Amino acid sequence: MTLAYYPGCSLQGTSREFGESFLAVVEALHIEMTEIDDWNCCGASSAHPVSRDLGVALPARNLALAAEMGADELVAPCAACYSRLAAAQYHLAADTDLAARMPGILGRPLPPALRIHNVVDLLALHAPRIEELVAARVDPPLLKDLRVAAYYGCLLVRPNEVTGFDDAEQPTTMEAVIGAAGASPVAWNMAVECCGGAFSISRTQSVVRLGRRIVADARAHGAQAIAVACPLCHTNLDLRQAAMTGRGKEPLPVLYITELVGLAVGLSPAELGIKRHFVDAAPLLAELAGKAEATAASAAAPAAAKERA
Amino acid sequence: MSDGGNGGGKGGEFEPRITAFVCNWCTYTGADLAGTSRLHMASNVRIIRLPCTGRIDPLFIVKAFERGADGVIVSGCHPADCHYTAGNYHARRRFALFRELASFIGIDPGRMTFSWVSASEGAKWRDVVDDTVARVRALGPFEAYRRLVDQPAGTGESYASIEGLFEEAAR
Amino acid sequence: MTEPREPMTDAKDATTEPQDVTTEPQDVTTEPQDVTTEPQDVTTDASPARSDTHNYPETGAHDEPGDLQGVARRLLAEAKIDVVIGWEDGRRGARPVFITAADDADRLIFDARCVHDLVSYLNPRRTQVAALGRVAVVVKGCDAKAVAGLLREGQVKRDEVVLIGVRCGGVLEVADLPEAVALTADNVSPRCFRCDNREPSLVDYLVGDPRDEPPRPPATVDERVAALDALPVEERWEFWAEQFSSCVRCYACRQVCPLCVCERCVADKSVPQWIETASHPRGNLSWNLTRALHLAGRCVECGECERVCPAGLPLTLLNRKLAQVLRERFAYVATDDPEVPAPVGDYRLDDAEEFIR
Amino acid sequence: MARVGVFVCHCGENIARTVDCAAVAEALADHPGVAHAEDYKYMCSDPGQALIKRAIIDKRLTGVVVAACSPHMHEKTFRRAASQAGLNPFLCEMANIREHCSWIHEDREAATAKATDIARTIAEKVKHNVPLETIHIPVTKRAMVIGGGIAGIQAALDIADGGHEVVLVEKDASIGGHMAQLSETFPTLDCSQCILTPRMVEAYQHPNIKLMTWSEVDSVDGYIGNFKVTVRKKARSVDADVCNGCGDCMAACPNRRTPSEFDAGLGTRSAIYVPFPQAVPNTPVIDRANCGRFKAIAKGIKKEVCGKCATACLKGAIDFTQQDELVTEEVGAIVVATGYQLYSIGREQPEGLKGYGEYGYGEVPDVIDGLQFERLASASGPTAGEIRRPSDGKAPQTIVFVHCVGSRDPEKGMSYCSKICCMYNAKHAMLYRHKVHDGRAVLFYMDVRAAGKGYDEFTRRAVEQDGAEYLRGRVSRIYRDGDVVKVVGYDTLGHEPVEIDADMVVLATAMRPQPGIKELAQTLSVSYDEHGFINEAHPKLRPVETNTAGVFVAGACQAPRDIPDSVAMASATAAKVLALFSNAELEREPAVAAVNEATCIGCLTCERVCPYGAVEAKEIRDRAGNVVRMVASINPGVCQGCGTCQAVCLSKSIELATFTDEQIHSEIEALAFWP
Repeated sequence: MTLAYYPGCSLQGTSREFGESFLAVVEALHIEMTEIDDWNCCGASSAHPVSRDLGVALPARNLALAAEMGADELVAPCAACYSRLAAAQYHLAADTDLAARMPGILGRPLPPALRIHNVVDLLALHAPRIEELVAARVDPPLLKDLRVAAYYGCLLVRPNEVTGFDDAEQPTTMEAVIGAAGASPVAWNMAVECCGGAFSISRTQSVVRLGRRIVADARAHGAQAIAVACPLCHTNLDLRQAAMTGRGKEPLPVLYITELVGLAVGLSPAELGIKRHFVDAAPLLAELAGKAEATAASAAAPAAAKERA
Repeated sequence: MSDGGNGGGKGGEFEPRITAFVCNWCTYTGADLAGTSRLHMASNVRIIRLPCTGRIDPLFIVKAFERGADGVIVSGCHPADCHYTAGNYHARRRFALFRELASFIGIDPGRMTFSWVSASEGAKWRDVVDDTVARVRALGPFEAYRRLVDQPAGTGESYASIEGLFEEAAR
Repeated sequence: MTEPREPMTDAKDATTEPQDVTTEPQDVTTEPQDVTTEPQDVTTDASPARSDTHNYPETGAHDEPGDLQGVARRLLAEAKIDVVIGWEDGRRGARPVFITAADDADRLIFDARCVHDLVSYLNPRRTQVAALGRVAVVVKGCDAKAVAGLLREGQVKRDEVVLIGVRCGGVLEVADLPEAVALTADNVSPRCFRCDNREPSLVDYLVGDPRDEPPRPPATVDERVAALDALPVEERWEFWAEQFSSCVRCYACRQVCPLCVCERCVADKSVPQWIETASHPRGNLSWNLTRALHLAGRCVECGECERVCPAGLPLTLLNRKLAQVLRERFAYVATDDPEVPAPVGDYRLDDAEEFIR
Repeated sequence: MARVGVFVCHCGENIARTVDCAAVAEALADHPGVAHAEDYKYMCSDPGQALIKRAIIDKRLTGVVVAACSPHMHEKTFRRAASQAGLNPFLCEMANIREHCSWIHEDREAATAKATDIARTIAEKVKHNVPLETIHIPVTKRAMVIGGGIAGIQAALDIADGGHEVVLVEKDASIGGHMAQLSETFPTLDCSQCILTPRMVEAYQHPNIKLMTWSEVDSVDGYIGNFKVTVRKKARSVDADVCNGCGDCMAACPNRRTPSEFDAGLGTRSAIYVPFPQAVPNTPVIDRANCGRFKAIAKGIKKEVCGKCATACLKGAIDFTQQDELVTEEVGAIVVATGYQLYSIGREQPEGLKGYGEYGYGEVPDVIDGLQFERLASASGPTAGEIRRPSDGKAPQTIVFVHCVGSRDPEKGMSYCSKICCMYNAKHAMLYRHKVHDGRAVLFYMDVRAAGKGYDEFTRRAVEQDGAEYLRGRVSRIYRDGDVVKVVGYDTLGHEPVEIDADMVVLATAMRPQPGIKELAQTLSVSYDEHGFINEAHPKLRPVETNTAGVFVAGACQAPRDIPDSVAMASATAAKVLALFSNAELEREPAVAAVNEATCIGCLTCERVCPYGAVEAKEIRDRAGNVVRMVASINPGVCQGCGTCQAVCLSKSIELATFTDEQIHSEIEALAFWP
């Protein structure tokens, strides 16, 4: 099993912290992977509405490159990249004409089917390792009692026949990862509702309206943070949250799932790029750290007393 | 017995001889329908009626080849249509095994047609017959089997050296 | 993957060794004949703590100290069984032996020369074996699969036979060697490559030390099958026609096969005669094809048919071909778990049928 | 030596046009074992048949081949003729030279050669035919109906009225089934219990009906006309012969909080209970899982706990020591009418189903299913017929009804249409609007399927008179938002997403067969589809028969059915049963398999492949009575003659009469092209 890594553009641009935290977590979990050499744009959002062939060819080239370097699995942390790569593979399998055209377009043979992972299912596969690392920590468990709303958005689970990931209406994988990280996922209603996606700039008001419902529902169900696995979801919920939240209400930090896992296994907020968020997560982290220390102290006190006696 | 076969056709063209093992409820009735509908087809096929494909023993097929058939058709009810509920499911497994083993020992799978033809598929039966006849015609008479059958007993003197073949494969 | 087995069993054996005789269920019920001749035995033996339902230890492997002879000796001495069928050192190499006295248990051996599948002695048609009384048989992993096959088909009852399993590291191609030699790529039986049952689980006792995996033969059985598959169909025919033409219809393959248990073989049925009995290529082809088909889903690939064939026919290739089809199409692999249903006589609604139009 | 007669039919010009019939007869005359061969214009005509009869007698024929049309056309005709001439009918076979030859070929030479081959093949087969006797099976003129819902009651009443005894087996404590739970029925809005309970009482009092409630079928042996059904009478803990149904025990029971199955969990009942006031029989049962006495026993407490019901019962009918009892009933026919259950769509699902967690069913109390709404609307229900929502008892001002929840959804639910939901949703909307006049009833639908007498008018009435708001589209999410239940969906006619703040949501969940249906089907050897519905023998022409002779099917265990359908099917099964019982004995073709016990080794592969359970193990004993070996044994009454057992028998120890190995072998040999 060889795992290829497709970073995509967002992880090096607007969502640097997603890329940083992903790489940090991958290293902490000892996941072996190799970045695809000479990878290109996945075509997300722009290519496939323009030309079907282009929309498939762009991701297909990346798949072919991955296969050529001997990979049989691939991870694309960005949800849009993941969606495009999975869609290309799906269309190539379903449409023989397209599959016949593609080698000519790519100038290379069609790649064999790869197992394509998104970041959530990759982490879920390594959940036992996450649990191990959390359990092995000597310092107090930071995320204990942290209530997190797992927000999937649309691209990870839809269309389900393309991604084949979890259930389109009631997914549970991210909850499992949050659980492995020692935090508590909350039961809420908006896990797969639309965040407004790429309308962030062209129809900001729509995005604010949609996001407001998501944030409000998370808050109503007791969440202290929202976990995401998509750069666009993050941008919408993080960058626009000030407009979504009424006065006097504390904003809800929006954290990448990789950041949560990173915190859980003992990486520092700096290593995970958490400072880059618009909604400052520092107060929440400070609160958690305080609680954890208090718990540790109260647990240690009787033990120490016993020792003295 | 019949002169309708092997090389005996008009103009000396090879006429394949094909034995068909069909179930009573679907394919036999489908072939009846082909007749009622006057669907013309090649005359090379002789049908042996059985209650169900589940009744078909691979030995029937081997025997048919051994006795000079150039091709064999095996046909019954579609899955879930079996008059006896499940005979065709059992037959399907048996046929899969037989077909692959027969091919492994050198019986061209092109000489064997397996099909599901329902009582309403007269036209499909016609196609199965015509396609099989055309395919077997292209493969030619099953001379290899004939040579084997005609070979005098006890001539197998060479304990064939197969190691060469395998050593090649191992490399 | 070659993962060395943990030597944990040894350590455990060392501690349990002194008491294991007492920890074994002590069902020393006497044979039925004894009951009639010596009625007092019954009363002395019938202690209430004892299970009277069957005479043998519970199934499931009790890990025994690596001592085949010791287990056999004890079973015989305690009259739990009447005969142990195993292997011994014969004049010309390893050979099957029937041990009926505890003192003779020392004759038992197990090494790479012990190729014979002794399960064929459990064939209920072998009445002379049954006449010896209660039987224990020494089984390798492949042999244990044969027992599972007989259990599935109701030919053997599990509580009527004791199985002594041996940890196996592969066997030689031949038994006729004065002493065991180390397995090498050139002398190992190719069928042992990637064996999935080197420590049988369907046994009452598991003896012997863990063994290394057998070496890879120069051409594995799968590679041999693939080599034939790669030939054009006409050449496959020529190959097999030539092979079958040398078959003398001695039926040694049938005699030695642990699963060939029919009262009357189809090849011996004369009305109608599906398979010609003369050793003519015509009947030879039907016979060899039918033999393989009748073993589909039953064959355990013990390789005995090919070993005993005086004409040297590569019979295991036919069996392996079918084993491949069974695995690929029906996800069936021969096993020593008798609860796994036989693939022939079974079906799934979604069995592949790409070859059917 | 065989003396076969071959009779070649011209079928007017139908055969003779392309086949030289005289040449065929001539060729066959020279065939070994053929004593007579002739051709004639119409063999099936009276003179033609006379020809055959005369030849049978004059030439002392041992077998007859009629080369003519398909055996499916005239086999019976010619076998009857042979029989009239004193020849065993099973020594007569047909060679199909019309459908399989003359009608499909044009070349006269080739067609004649082929017809000759066909006739020869059958002649060779006939040489190996043996005289067979038609199998006669006695008929036990007594029926069993499994399931005491409306279908089962109707079937039982119709058979009983026909003069035959019926055993009616019901797993619950009372007959009545789901129909007893319904408030009013579409399309007439008549009260369900008012029309059902008289039928229940009639069944109870019918002299020909033996009612076995609180009972389940345990095992079935035998075959058409001769079934032996073992029924498990579950321990009722109440002596039904002594109990007078006064109900004092229920009043005395301290446990009042057990959810009532009859009220679909919306009401409660005591641990000793009758499911509903009009139960038939009106004899309570003790629900041992919820009874303090039995819970204590299960915990191993020796002391006799509670027992208040026993104290209250002046008749002394309570019997805590009752055990399950197995009763064997001999019947000649079985009607399966086990009905349906509603798909419980909550998050937790067995059997690999996905469920619809996003609809909040089971989590949001005011999201209920159709049967629960029936109970809310029913005068005998927990709210006495007032529509009040479960969470707080408030009268809902807006109810959203969702069609097709789990139906017509191959992705997540069932692929089929549950058939009744369009109608009952319309009915629910009406009932609600009749009771809450200013209430809003919104129905999310895919399309309205109202095919049936008065059905479309009924749904129109819901819209036009009762103001039901039909909204075409699907619902994506239902969740609790404070005091309201949010319903998020899409209006596919208005092309916009919609959100409705409802007070209550009613889900029309899919109809599924009862749990345990597959096990019952296997017990009865009848087939079922991927959803577990019992398969009918033919979807059009044999809709109430199953593939096992003597077992019939009625109602919603075959497919989603409404009440009129179920009742019609039930009466149809009764007609089938009564037709069966009108025979003194049954006749069967002797195409059955038999085992050669001398060569059988008892591997019982045949048993595993037999679709009818006709094969069983048989012990062979020596003179001292010891079992020496096992062999397979085939029950000729059950065997249907598929021959699958014969093909899997490695030692060829099974022969199927009419298609023996020898017959097939001789047919293949007859086609031998090589000497």
